[in-house]
Amino acid sequence: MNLHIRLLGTVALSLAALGSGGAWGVAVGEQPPAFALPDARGEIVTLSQFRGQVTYVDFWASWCGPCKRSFPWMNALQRRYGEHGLVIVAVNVDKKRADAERFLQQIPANFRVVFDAAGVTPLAWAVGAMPSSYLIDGEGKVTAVETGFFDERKGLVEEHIRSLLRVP
Amino acid sequence: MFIRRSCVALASTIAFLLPGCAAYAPPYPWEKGELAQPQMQFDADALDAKIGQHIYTSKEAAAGGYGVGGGGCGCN
Amino acid sequence: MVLYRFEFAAMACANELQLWGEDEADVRRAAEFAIADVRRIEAKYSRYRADSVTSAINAAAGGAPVPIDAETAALLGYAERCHRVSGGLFDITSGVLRRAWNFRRQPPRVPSDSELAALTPLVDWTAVEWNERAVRLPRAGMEIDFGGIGKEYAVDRAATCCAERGLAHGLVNLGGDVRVMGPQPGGAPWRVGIRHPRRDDAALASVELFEGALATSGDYERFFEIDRKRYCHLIHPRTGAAASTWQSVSVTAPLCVVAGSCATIAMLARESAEVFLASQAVDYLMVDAHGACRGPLQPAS
Amino acid sequence: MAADRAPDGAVLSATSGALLAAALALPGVAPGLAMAQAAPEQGVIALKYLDYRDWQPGEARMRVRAPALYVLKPLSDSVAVEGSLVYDSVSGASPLYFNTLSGASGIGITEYRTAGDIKVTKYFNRMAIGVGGAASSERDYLSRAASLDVRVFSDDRNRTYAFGIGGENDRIDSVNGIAVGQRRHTVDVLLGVTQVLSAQAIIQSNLAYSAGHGYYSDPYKLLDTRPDRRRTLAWLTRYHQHLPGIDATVKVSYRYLHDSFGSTSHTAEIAWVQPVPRGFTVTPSLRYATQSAADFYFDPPFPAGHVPGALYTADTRLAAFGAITPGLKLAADLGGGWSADVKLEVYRQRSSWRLFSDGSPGIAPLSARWIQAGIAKVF
Repeated sequence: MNLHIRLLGTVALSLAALGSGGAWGVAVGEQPPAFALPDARGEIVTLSQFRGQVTYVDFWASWCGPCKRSFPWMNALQRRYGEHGLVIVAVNVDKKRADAERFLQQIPANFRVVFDAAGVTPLAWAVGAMPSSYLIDGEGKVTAVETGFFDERKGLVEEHIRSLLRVP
Repeated sequence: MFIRRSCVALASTIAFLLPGCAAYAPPYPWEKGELAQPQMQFDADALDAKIGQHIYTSKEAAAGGYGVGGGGCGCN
Repeated sequence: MVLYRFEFAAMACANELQLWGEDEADVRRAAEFAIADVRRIEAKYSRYRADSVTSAINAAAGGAPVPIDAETAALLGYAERCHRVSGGLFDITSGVLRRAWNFRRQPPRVPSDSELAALTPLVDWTAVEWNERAVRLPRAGMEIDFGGIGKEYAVDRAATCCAERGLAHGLVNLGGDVRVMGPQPGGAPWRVGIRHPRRDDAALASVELFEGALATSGDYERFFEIDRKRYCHLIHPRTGAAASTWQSVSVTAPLCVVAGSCATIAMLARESAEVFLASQAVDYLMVDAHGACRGPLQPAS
Repeated sequence: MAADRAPDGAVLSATSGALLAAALALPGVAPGLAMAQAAPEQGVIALKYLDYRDWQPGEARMRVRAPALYVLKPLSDSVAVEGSLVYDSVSGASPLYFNTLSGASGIGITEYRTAGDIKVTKYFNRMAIGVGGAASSERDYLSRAASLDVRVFSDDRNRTYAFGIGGENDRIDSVNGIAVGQRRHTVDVLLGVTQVLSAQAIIQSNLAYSAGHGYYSDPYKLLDTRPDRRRTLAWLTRYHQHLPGIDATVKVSYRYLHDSFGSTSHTAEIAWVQPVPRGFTVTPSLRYATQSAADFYFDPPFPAGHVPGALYTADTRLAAFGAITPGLKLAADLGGGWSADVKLEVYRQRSSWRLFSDGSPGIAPLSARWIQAGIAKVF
């Protein structure tokens, strides 16, 4: 029995080492903490309003290098799978809103962007790296956690989204 | 011999420097915006650092501590 | 870009790599690495080899713990997950039932209840003691094998091996377990045929893969028939009964090891198969006992 | 017995994609598991022009003009290459006092130096390995160096350990024929740690040891005779503190250095980086250095009773003095990835500015000023 408890810890640890859900962060299978954050026009966007939809939550900042590469890809995801019901919510964690706005001028987003300058949401989600992304299924459970942004993993994540959306 | 003398000097200097350090509170990943600014990097302007080190090598006895393997010059 | 094909035998299967590349030497090097890794996994985990890790663990059943490396621990960890999400249907200790279900015996016969009852105490993954450094099968006669995940794991490793050497367009096929790395150059998908479960020269359907894997589990791999009833090699770990609800289950998933284990579990899960597959967020094509197809991967005309 | 016997009561988990998450823990099934996280995302190309002059009372001595080029280019997600090239042209003389008047250091001669270095760094998940080479060539001096450095990052990326080893091979062929085919070999070892202390503070401490043997004397200086071994221990600590209220950054550093020539130095620097409106940044800086003289340094006049061949130098670089450098740098963000900067520094060396003890009495105060102007593009 003892042995078994330890082994589950091992699985969790090896997952953390691989960047697929942290040992202390929101993990696959869990329901992530709720949030209610303003978008650029000040309207409140909540995670719960997308219940029933496949949702991709991305934490980003203007100063984060890989985030610059992830935006064009998320734009492409939105174009390809938006009509199939995919929702992308990008949570900005810049302390200064102006920094985020300058980033968005350079690399406009065609998906929802919300702002959390206080960093409450990444703290609640225990975000492990910048950027970090969470793929959430229609039941509100996390099905994948991506820490960092790697070209080599784009295909895998897209395939995962496709399978959740049942897009052949 | 000279190493031992150096170590004594080092130890006394450590004691002198430590109180200057800020409180230790490592940031979360999403709090590293200020650390990402170029002025917070060591040697963000590589040429500036190289030029400065080269000039001081030609003026003073001391050189080194910033890295390994720079090309030398006949200036010392 | 040119498409290079490499055929090779390993794991008692005919296998192939199809790799698009600019430079033949680069492609060949990547293929050699991938094939060497497949052979490494075969040598390490084959239960037919006396010097394999699997054989060492099985030989020590009832005795002392056997030290294992990180890779073996990771595979046991995955097997543990499969056991848990399948409610015990996926059990890497169930191989001992093959002692009763002998598919080579002539004439074939269905094992008796008492034969199976003698073996079922040896089938119990939850009794296996293990951690990240060692494993111990508590009862003499117990066995584990990595069927259902080992070959699929090799497929994923081979694909990763090629991808990490810069080959962005390729396909790995180990005995029908397939993983593709990206679409073909120009963006066209790879077309992968699914074997007809009753006609070994015909395709039942074709699946277009841009990325990810396809694995199939079927009752046609090893079986015998008595009175026109088919008994296949997929054995329920607790009842000792051969799976008979589905002729075959094909699954697409991002990783081959997921597709393979989902297909195996679905074959054993009888009517719960569709619920299970949906819960794993994978797509599938199942052929029921009457030859009718089900699932989101409908056969293309 | 029938195939479908008793109900098995299997309970299937309802966690979506649980197997995929578990499978991703298997080693090597998906790429990107050992990928870089710290590799540079963008390339940089920078050009600088240095104009340097130094003088002693009443005499303009030396002028250096040096264009320099620096390029950093990421080759892939995990590999970056960087290199620099500098071309110095030096006109004028070396220190008047202690020169022989022939040779390369003679008045009115222009000398050239070309130096370049290149370094390739491969980033892994938790570490980076860099391999570099450097060369510098003058009429009378050729230097070649190679280096290997390894950085190991902590899981949270708040701490970095650095290990470096470098080797340098120099060849000296003085124009006056005093040194012909002389060589010098040096090995450098560096251990360092960089620690993020808070969201606004970072500290780095490096310990560097260098051991060299070969020709250390100055062939252009009369009777200059130095040991043929030199070992140096340097301890450098740098600290950067961001001040969010005014968006400024304070950078301080201190370096202790001791070498087997018998010279000990302390160098302290402070810089204040202040962004101001319209994309400008103003950085005033101040550097102070103090050093003790080498064991074999003798103030002029030439010591009586000197045995020919005994260790001796009158090189002011090895004298005891203090030096102060105030500086001012102005940088501008020009938009579109372009930036420009100009920096002025004024250097004054006085024996009376030595800290802890007296300076060498016989050296004339040396002054220098340099201006560097640069432009850079991020791509």
